[in-house]
Formats: sequence, C-alpha cells, structure tokens
Amino acid sequence: MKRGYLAEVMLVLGAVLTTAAFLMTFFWAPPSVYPDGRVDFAQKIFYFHVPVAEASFLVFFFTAFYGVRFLMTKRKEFDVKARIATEVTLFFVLLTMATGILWTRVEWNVWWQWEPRLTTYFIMTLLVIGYFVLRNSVEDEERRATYAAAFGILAFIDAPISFFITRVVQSTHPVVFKSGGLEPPMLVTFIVGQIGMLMLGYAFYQLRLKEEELKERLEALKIGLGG
Amino acid sequence: MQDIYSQVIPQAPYVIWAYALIWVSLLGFVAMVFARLRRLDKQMQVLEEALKRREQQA
Amino acid sequence: MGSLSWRQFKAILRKDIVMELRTREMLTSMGLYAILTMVVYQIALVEAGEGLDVRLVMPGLIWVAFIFMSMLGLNRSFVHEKDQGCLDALLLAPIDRPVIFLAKFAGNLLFLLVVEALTLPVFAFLFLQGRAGFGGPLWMVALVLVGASIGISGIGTLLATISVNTTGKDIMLAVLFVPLQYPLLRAAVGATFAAVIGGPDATASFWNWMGWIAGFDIIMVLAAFGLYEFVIEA
Amino acid sequence: MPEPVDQPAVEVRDLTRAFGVRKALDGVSFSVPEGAFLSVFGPNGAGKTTLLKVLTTLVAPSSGSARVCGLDVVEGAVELRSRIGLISHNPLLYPDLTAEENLLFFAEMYGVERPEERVRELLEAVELDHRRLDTTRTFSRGMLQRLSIARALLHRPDVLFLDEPYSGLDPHAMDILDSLVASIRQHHTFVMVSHDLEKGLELCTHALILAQGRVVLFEKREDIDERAFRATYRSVVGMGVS
Repeated sequence: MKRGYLAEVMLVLGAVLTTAAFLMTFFWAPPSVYPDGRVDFAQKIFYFHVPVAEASFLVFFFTAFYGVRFLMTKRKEFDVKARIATEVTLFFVLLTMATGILWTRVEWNVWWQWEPRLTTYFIMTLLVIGYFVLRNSVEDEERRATYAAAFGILAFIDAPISFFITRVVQSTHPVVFKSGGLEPPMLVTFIVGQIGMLMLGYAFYQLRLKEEELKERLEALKIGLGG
Repeated sequence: MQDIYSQVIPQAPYVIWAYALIWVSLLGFVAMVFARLRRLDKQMQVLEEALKRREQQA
Repeated sequence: MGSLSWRQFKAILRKDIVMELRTREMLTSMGLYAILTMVVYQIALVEAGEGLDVRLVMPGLIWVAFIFMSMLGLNRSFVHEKDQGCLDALLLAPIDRPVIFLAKFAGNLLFLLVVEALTLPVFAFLFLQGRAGFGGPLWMVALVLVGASIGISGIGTLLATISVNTTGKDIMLAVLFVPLQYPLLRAAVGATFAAVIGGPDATASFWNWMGWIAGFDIIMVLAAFGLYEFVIEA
Repeated sequence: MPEPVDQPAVEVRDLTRAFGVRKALDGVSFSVPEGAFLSVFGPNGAGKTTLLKVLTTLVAPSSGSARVCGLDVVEGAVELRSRIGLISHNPLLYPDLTAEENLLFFAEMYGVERPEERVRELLEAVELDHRRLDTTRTFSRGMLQRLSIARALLHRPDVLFLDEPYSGLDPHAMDILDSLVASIRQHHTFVMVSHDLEKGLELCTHALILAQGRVVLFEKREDIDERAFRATYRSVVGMGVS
C-alpha cells in the first residue's frame, strides 16, 4: 500500500515542520510591537491560527470537488472522500475558531465580536456542521450521499460570497499580506508552519481514508461470509 | 526588561492556551485514528481466520 | 423549452395554485406566522419606548419574519408531493427534471410574494404610524422584496426537496437554509435599510446591495437548478 | 391471450445495482415476450423494488443492461417513460384534487392529446364518472385503486408495472382490480411485484423469484411444478429473514 506509506511520511514531516514553526515562533521570529512600542505577545498565535485557517479552506474545496465527482459517477468512494474532507475541514475550522477567540480576547478585550471576518467564518462553521446534521438524518445510503454532495457544493459556493459580502463593511480583522507587512523571519516561520499544517491535513485525510477503506473491505468480507 | 515582562505576562496564558489546544487536538486526532485502525486490523484478522476455516471445511 | 415542457410547467404550477386555494395551508400558516412575529416584536421593543427610531431596526425585523415564514411555506410545498408518493408518479412521467424545479420554484416564489405583499402593510400600520415614514420611494422596497424572494425560493426549493426526505424535516430545513442564505439576508437588510433611510448616499448604497442580491440570485438559482436533477432523483 | 411475439418486452442482462460493496441486484438476467405477465416474488430486501425502479427508469443500473419495449432504460429513458405505466399500492394521486383534476394533471404530464375526452373516457371505464368532481381525499381504498389504474392507462402504455397492487385491498376491491386487469390484459405486458403467491401464480405467464439480489428461479407458467415452486419460495423467504 504505497498511499498509506505516504500518509505516514507526511504525518511525520508535518509534525516536524509544525514543531519547527513552534520553536521558531518563540525563539527566532522577532516580537511584533504595537504602534506605541509595547510588545504584542499575542501575535504569536498568528503563526498557528492562520495556517490552520488556510488549511480549512483548502480541505473544504475537496468537499465540493468530490461532491461533483460523486454526482457524475455515483460511486461510493467519492462520497467517502467528500465526507472525510469535510471531517478534516470541521476539525480545522474548530481549531481556527478556538485560537481566534483566544486572540480576540487579548487584542479586542472581548471573546467574540460580530466582526465581518468572524461572522463569515462562523457561517462557514455552521455550514460544515449542517453538512453532518444532514448526513445523520437521511436513512438511505445513496440518497444521503447525493444530498450531502449537493449541499457540500452549495456550501462551498456560498462561503466565498459570505466572505466578500462583509467586505463591503469595514473590517477590523488584521489583513496579513496587505503591504509586505511581515519581516523575513516572521514570514519564514509562518510559511514553515503553513506547509507543515497542509501536510498534516493531507495525512489526516489519508489516514481517515485508509480507515474507511478498511471498513469497506471488512464489510465486503462479512457479506462474503454470509452477512 | 521588567517592562517587557509586564506586557507579556498578562497575554501569555492566552497564547499558551491557544498552542496547547492545537497540540492536544492534533495529537488526539492522530491517536484516535490509529486506535481505530488497530481495532479494524484485529477485526480483519478474525474474519480472515474464519474465512480460512471455511475454506478448509469446504 | 419545448411545448410539452411548457404544458408540464403550467400544469404543475396550476395544480399547486388550485391545491393552495382549496386548502389555504401555506398562505394561512405563513400569514399567521408573520402576524404572530409582529406581536413578539412588540414585546421585544416595548422597553425601548418612544426613544427608539424604529426605522433603524425595522429592515432587520422584517427579514427575520420573512425568512422564518418562508421556511414554513417551503416545507409545506413538498409535503403533499411526498404524501401519497405523487413525486414518484411525477418522476415516472416523461418530464425534464429541471421543469419540476422551475415550476415548484415559481409556485413558491408566487406564494412568498403574496404573503409578503399582504403582511408588509400590516407591519407598517402597526409599527410606523406617527413615525417618520419611508425615506426612499416605495418601489425600492418592492424591488428588494422581489430580488430577495427569488434567492429564497430558489435555494429553498432545492433544500425543501432535500429536507422532506430527512428525519426531523422542519429543523433540517432551518439548519441548511439559514447559513446558506446569510449573504442574501445581509444584502436584503442593507438594501431595505437604504430604502427606508433615503437620501442620495442611501441610493448609492441601495444599488450596491441590490447588485449583491442580483449576483447571489443568479449564482444560487443556477446552482440549485443544476443540482436539482440529482437531488430529486435520489 | 395473444401469441407471444419474438421481440422481448422486458429484457434484463446481467443487471447489477450496487452502492459500495452492498449489492441490491447482482447479475440478474431474464426476458419476457410481449403480452406476458411476469410475477416477481421474493422476501423483503431481495431486490424486487430495486428491479422495479430500474425497469421504470427511476434508478440507473450500476452495470449490465435492461431494455423495456426495446428501449434501454438509461439511454432511452425519456421515450420509455411515455410507454410504461405504474400501478402501486400507493395511489399516487393528490388527495386535494378532484378525480378529474388528478387525471387531467397527469394527462398534461404525458402530453396526452385531447386530454378532456381521454379523461372522461377513462373515468367511465373505471366507473367513477359520477364522482369526478369530488376530491380523492373522500375516496375509499378501492375507488382510489380504480382511479389509480385510470391514471396509469392515460397515455396508453405498452408495459404496466404493478407494485404490490393487492396490498391493503378488501376482497371486493380485489375483485374489481382483478376484472380491470383482466379487461386490459389483451393489450399490455405486465410486470408485477408481489408477496401474494396465490394471486401471482394465478395471473402470471412467467414467474421470477429473487433472493439477495440474485435470480433463484425463472420459469414459464406451464413449466412450473407448483409443489417445488412453493418449496423454493419458502426457503428463500427464510433466507431473507436471517
């Protein structure tokens, strides 16, 4: 099983890179400072928060991608892939939310604010959760897969619209890459963390896929042995 | 130095929480998947043995 | 659309209207729901007293009432298709699946607009008497109503087809519908607000929001249209 | 009964319908000629409903092929739909429409020519013309079944599918259904899915037993040894339960 092997390599690499990013964050990347010269220690959350958030978007794309593949072919494997991609999305989305809330508490002195970026990300979280609520309430396997695929595609189209519509209103959420704002060590730390997180995302996806494939094989064996 | 600490210390718990949360969640995810994979492997063995027994009987 | 498709479209739409006029299920439940919401609004606003400028909150309140009201109607619109297995009979006929979508979409849009047109004056009568009236012309409000209702019915028709086959269908529609409609609602509230406030700045903002509504309508109705065939045959 | 013609009315070849590893139909093959009456038996979950859905173009085969009236159920689906009719244990009628409105609605769905005349003609044939202005909510089970037959015949289909048509009918309604089926028997091919062994054997020219998605038995009526047939049926019903 070549693919399973790759998953584990990615897992180790991802772990190494994210750990490296962690060390670089605290021992190498220079502290960010407020305009009045005070140290902004909470900015360190950024080095994990953003990679996880970016990964969540990327993985969510595969929900829609495999949703389309499923509708075209009606093959169960694509439904399984779409579902696992959404699972990993949910995992990353929740992590993004949690770290974001901690950062908000420090910088804005509140746990939550109905600020455009937060609002739209909250909507995306609801869409991902809705995907699973939907799955759980459909009995027939194939119908469940079809509905989930349709909703996954809709949700993926909807998420960016939500994002941009709030941009009509002023946002206080920091925009990282606005004007070359990062010093090189900060940028490198961030990139290492980002690559590590994407590798972890890939590894999670493949590991879960391996698990589901094993389940499917077990099911087939059981049927072969007479139910 | 004193000055820097006075700024960092109130923010530190949140940063530590954020990182701890991520690490624990990532580890938890991996551990869970591996545990389930092991359990499935065990099931697979059971079924394969059953299959072999049946083949011998047949 | 071929001539058979056109006949089928008309027949489905006519059937839905005849059935609705006979049972008045959707119209009464949606209308009553809207009126009840207004009673609840009165309670919600009672402590704010005279100092509150209702014009500031009204656009939001209207859309809260309409979005939940529309879900009530959407849910009903597929229950009778499902009841005696009529949907299967429909699918057995030589009908292009998108025709079913367009006909149900048109029916839902029609009922939604009727109830909105009936309840909006009541809303104004109950909350806006003796207050500063509308800043902008009335056709602006009408335009937002039509624009947003298209999006609501488009996505709603698809999601109602899904939710009618799930356990706990009422809550399921809400769980899928509200987050998906967030961009539309946001724009509808923005546009309604601009229409209510009036003035040259507001007109620019109104058209900006209307642009969003139009874009959302086009994208989402097309997506629902494309996905419908798969969903209804599942 | 008309002499069977060469071209098969229903022809199924190595039909498989699967989702993942679960197979609802697994390599089903059979064919019946025009004018035949095929009874499909089998326990719950044997694949009867799936077979019916494939033959009526509601679901596509995963592999293999099925042809009805010489038309492929996937490629010829649209044309095929106007040549088949379904009578189910569910009436498939809108309870809030009148008998006439129901039939007119479905006549429009099938693009029937001169729909008013055709509807009137069928209402008379099933003896419901006196109730044509009543909503079907007020109809008895037997009346619904009659109207449902009229609905299935609106577009003059060649093949009629019957899905447990006798379930929930009282003896009187059964008799009416029997005589209606007998009166249209001449011009149609029938495929009936049923639990009712007696009725199924009485009506059929061909019998098929499905179990776990496979064909256990497929015979012409005149070749059937009833004792052996019943024994086979009993044994597969047992399989379905386990």
